[in-house]
Amino acid sequence: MWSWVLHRITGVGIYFFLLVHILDTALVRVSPEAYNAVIAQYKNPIMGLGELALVAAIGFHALNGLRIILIDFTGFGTRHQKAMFYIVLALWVVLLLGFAPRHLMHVFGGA
Amino acid sequence: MPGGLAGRPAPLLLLGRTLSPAERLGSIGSPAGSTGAPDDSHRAGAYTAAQKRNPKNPVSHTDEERGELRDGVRYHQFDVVIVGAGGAGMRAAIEAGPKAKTAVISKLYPTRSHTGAAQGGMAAALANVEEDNWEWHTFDTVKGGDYLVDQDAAEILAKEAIDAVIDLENMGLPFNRTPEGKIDQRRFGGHTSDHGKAPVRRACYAADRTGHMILQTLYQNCVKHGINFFNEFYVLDMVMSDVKVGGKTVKRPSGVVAYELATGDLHVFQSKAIIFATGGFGKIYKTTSNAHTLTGDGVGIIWRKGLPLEDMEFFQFHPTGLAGLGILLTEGARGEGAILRNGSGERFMERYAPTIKDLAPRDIVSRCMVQEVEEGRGAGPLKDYVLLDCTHLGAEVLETKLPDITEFARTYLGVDPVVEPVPVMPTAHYAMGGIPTNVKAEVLSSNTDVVPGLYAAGECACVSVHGSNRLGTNSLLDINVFGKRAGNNAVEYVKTAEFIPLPEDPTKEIRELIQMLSTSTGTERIANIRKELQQEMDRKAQVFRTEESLGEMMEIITGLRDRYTKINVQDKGKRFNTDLLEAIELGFLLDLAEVVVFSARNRHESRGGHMRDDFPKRDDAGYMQHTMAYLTGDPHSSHADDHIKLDWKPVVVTNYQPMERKY
Amino acid sequence: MSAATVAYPAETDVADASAEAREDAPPGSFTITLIIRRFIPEIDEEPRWEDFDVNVFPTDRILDALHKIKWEQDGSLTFRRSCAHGICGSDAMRINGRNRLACKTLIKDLDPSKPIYVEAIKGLPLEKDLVVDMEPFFESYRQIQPFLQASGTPDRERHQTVEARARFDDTTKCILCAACTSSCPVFWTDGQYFGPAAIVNAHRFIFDDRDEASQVRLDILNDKEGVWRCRTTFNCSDACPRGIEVTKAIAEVKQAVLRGRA
Amino acid sequence: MTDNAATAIDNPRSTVVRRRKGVNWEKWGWVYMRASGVLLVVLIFGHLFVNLFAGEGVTQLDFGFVAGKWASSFWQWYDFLLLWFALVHGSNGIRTIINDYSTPPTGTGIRWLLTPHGIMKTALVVSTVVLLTLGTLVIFTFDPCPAGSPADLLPSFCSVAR
Ligand SMILES: Cc1cc2nc3c(=O)[nH]c(=O)nc-3n(C[C@H](O)[C@H](O)[C@H](O)COP(=O)(O)OP(=O)(O)OC[C@H]3O[C@@H](n4cnc5c(N)ncnc54)[C@H](O)[C@@H]3O)c2cc1C
Ligand code: HEM
Ligand code: SF4
Ligand code: F3S
Ligand code: FES
Repeated sequence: MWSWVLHRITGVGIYFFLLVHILDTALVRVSPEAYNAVIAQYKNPIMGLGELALVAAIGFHALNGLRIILIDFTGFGTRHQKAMFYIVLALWVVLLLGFAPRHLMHVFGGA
Repeated sequence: MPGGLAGRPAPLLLLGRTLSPAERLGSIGSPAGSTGAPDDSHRAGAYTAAQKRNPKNPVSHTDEERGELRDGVRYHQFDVVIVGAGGAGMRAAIEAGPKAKTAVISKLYPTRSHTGAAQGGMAAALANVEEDNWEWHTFDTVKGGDYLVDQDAAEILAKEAIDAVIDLENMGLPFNRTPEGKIDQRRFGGHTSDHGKAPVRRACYAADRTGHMILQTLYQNCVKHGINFFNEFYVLDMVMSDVKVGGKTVKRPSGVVAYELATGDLHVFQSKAIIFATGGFGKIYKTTSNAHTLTGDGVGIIWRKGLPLEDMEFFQFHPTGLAGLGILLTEGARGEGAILRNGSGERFMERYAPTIKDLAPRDIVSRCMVQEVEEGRGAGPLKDYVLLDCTHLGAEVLETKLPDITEFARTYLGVDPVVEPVPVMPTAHYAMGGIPTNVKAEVLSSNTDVVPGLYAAGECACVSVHGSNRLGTNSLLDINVFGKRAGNNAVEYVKTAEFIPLPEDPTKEIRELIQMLSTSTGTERIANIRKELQQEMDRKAQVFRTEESLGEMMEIITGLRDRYTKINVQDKGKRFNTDLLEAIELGFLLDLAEVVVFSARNRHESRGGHMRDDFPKRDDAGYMQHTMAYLTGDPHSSHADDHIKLDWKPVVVTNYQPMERKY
Repeated sequence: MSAATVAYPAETDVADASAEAREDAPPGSFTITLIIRRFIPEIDEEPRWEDFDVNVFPTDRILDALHKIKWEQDGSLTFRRSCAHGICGSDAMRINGRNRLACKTLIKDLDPSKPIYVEAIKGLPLEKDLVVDMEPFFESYRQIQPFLQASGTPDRERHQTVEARARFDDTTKCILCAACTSSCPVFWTDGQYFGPAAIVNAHRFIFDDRDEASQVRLDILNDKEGVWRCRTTFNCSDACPRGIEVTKAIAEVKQAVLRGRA
Repeated sequence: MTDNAATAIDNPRSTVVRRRKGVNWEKWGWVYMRASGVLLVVLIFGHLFVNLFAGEGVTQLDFGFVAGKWASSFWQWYDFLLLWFALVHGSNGIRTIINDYSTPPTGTGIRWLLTPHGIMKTALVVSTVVLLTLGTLVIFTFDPCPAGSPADLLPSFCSVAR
């Protein structure tokens, strides 16, 4: 149940990001200045956290998506769906632990 | 879901909600103006969400129209009306439905019927695994019933058993299979080869869910045939009309009156033939394997119409019900080697039945258990039960061969049979008696006369194939064989019969009864009277009976009847008024308990399920006869002696003369 | 009390009963609070929550507690029940936010120190208190043609191997209690989805090798409201009182649709 | 031998086979979600890795970075696939969500369009088509060295080429 709720929420979240992301990327066709101005927004700390959230969302959605696919096509998947959900959470934490420090350093550390 | 989110209204998106009828209608495009007050156009006949999905679906809706409304009562006409949708009722419907205009009226959704609780199996001499024949099966049935069985009926039962099982298989029932792919069979108490020589594998089974599979399969086939079901309709009365036969005016059934639970409406079903299949009435006892809804309504209705009831004193007590709860632990447990022990751990059955011990017939084992407890050798803090010890069987056997009872003990008593013995006591299980019928399932109005167009089958009927003690697995067989016969014979009958005109005001009595109950201002709680009845029946008319205990029970019932006139139905509404129906059901329970006790008091012998402490021997000279009880006066106003008359009916003996019952 | 047509037991009546219960409370028993979502169509515009104190034993079932309320305090409390041991499927309800059978839920398995919330199953039209209209549920069941369809009329039983019988054993256990369907968040959204119970019962026939209409059922479920709406949320499997692996059955039906055969 | 009256009767609905004509969107949508999901794992994580993780992470992003990537047709096709798979996957996901929470109206034509369901579905289709077209055009008509732009915003190879 909660895996599904999260999957749905992250799916919608990513979708709306994607809409915006296509539009902002399209600015490269307008002019480098315009693009850079918008892209600069991505680099401020608040957006930095937003990107972290985005990666977190995609990470969860992707890992859980793979779990769903296993459930759909294997008997193993249906039987061990709970365990697989915990594995998804674990992998997700690992993913974030790998990504977050480095990303936050980029955003805040001014490295 | 974590408990934290429990309860109070939650966000719609995630937790959903329950739609009110009006809302639901709104969302699927209801007729205009269905706001505010609930209206019932969404019920039977109106379409549902799923129907909208595929409006052309031809048989999906099985409710006939709502009936023609006259003076607030809805009238229907069917060739055959079947009361009860358990195994017997639906087996009849499968015969009658395709050939005559048929309605099945049931107070429960069909799949809720108690046939679904049966575990063990269904007997038939298929000889799939070892040599067997129907004649041996007949003998076992007669002997098991302590020779009170009508042997012509038992022959039919055993002979038609084979077709009954094959029919079910062909309808889709998933029986367990032998390695060759045939229906598998297992042993069961009292079923032997060659007249008692050795146990035989005769019970066809589907895991330990045979009854469930039968009920589901029969319902599935009713869906297939598009049978008209009227679910959650309580039949409360049978309509009798005056008919002139050969210059004399006699009463004949012309239909039934039903109360629709959802709306509180009364419906009259006029019909040429009526089949009663309303199941047992174990709820006259406190400790019972029967469902809350087994209140014997059908038997009670027949009784109130002045028709006789047969062999009501014979009630089977199954030895191993979970103590205090009555939930059944199948005989199969002892078949696998489980042992009964008393409070001090003694295997007491060795004292009573030295040769077969714990596998003695149900009636004998039950009696011994009660005796142990009464003599102070029970187990537990109150010394009020004995123990079923399965611990030596090992987890393997319990989990694979007896998974259900293992689960029941764990769930309901918190006792794990793998490591501790399970508290058990006899539980009221099966009514051998009921509405007397002949082998065509026609209801008798006397020892010889039948009521034209009236049929009964299943546990509510008494054919009598079970005599004074039913063999395990013979009841699932009974409902199939005689359910089918009832259906077929009813179809034959309606081919030539005419509708009998309904009397002036067919619902008058029921309206008055409901009026009386729902406007009652009494102080008695329905539940208290019922509880007292059940408790006292357990004490005074259960496994052991004496002149004294039965006499006391008569007094108690008279007192309870008096209190019944002062009950208070708290729910005054029309919709789903289960309070009102519990009151009506209690009326039937009181009536039937009285007949049981009255008939028991009159039988001065011990036979099968009827054990008289003061007459411990079977008395073939005096009592090898069926009891026939008739209602002759107003049950509410007078003492039982004034309104019940008892008579005898001879037992049909063909091949087997009574012998002493030794196993 | 309002001027409603349906009378309630007087306040004193209820108080008396619970006082009585405390006085002669048998040893080992204790008082719990049940908070029941009530709806009496003749009076209530909207469902409301009502608290009841009731004396129980740890081994009592929620069904026993409901009975005690109905029998000793308020006769108008309405719910369905029959067998009382988890075999007939009458009394699926939402207990502390989870779909369960009242007759299979023991007090001791809940936390009796906290109030226990009881309400009707969700997604089906509410009729009264804990009773919902089951017709849409059974309608979906009937639509998947839940009966054996086989040609020919054999004299004896049709043969079936032990393995073939085992193929659909799990889904024959269904008691049509609706605990699964009414816990499915997809079903909640609009009630149009066939629902897990219908699919379970289709599975029972699709994988029965005696049946010849598997394809028909697969076609029925290869529908907008069919198997594809299942989002594998597993609420159904968690809710099933018979321990049927419902989501697994649904997955097998999906695969059969993709393969185009059972 | 047996009287199979009950079982001999024709199965009432066995002839009614409900085979719809045309594409079964639900089925193929379902399959697509899974197939694209697997592909997307590769595409998205590759994308995220290169853009947000490798090098200097988010700080490196600017016109020059994009132009540098799209100068290679590998990255052009890569992002093209990403765009299509992700957007169609997402849009189909949103479509099922709309179906879940809003009842399809019974009307047709303009009456269908003016219901919440109709509006949402139309918006979804229009935005998806527009964005797919826009995105594809941007990727393939992209000019990494637009004339008249300040050289410091452009990728280094622009000046070399000039
Ligand atoms: C726990 C248990 C285990 C058993 N195991 C076995 C076994 O292994 N083998 C065996 O052979 N037998 C067994 N039996 C006995 C057997 O199951 C029953 O005797 C048999 O199923 C009764 O079937 P029936 O159709 O007569 O009644 P039921 O299945 O009880 O059906 C009664 C029907 O009547 C309807 N009804 C009742 N009153 C009314 C009314 N007023 N208006 C409308 N409808 C009404 C009900 O809704 C229901 O549909 C067992 C019984 C129990 C209790
Ligand atoms: C990273 C790899 C991804 C994988 C493995 C993946 C997998 C899945 C799967 C299997 C489903 C179907 C769920 C179901 O039917 O129950 C799904 C649904 C969905 N996906 Fe993805 N997805 C991925 C990326 C994305 C992206 C990038 C978006 C946004 C554009 C997205 C948006 C959605 C949406 C909106 C749904 C519908 C959710 C629902 O119906 O509950 N997904 N995804
Ligand atoms: S699958 Fe389980 S939960 Fe669903 S109806 Fe059947 S028994 Fe109940
Ligand atoms: S709860 Fe519903 S979404 Fe699927 S897994 Fe069960 S049917
Ligand atoms: S009462 Fe039968 S399942 Fe609970």
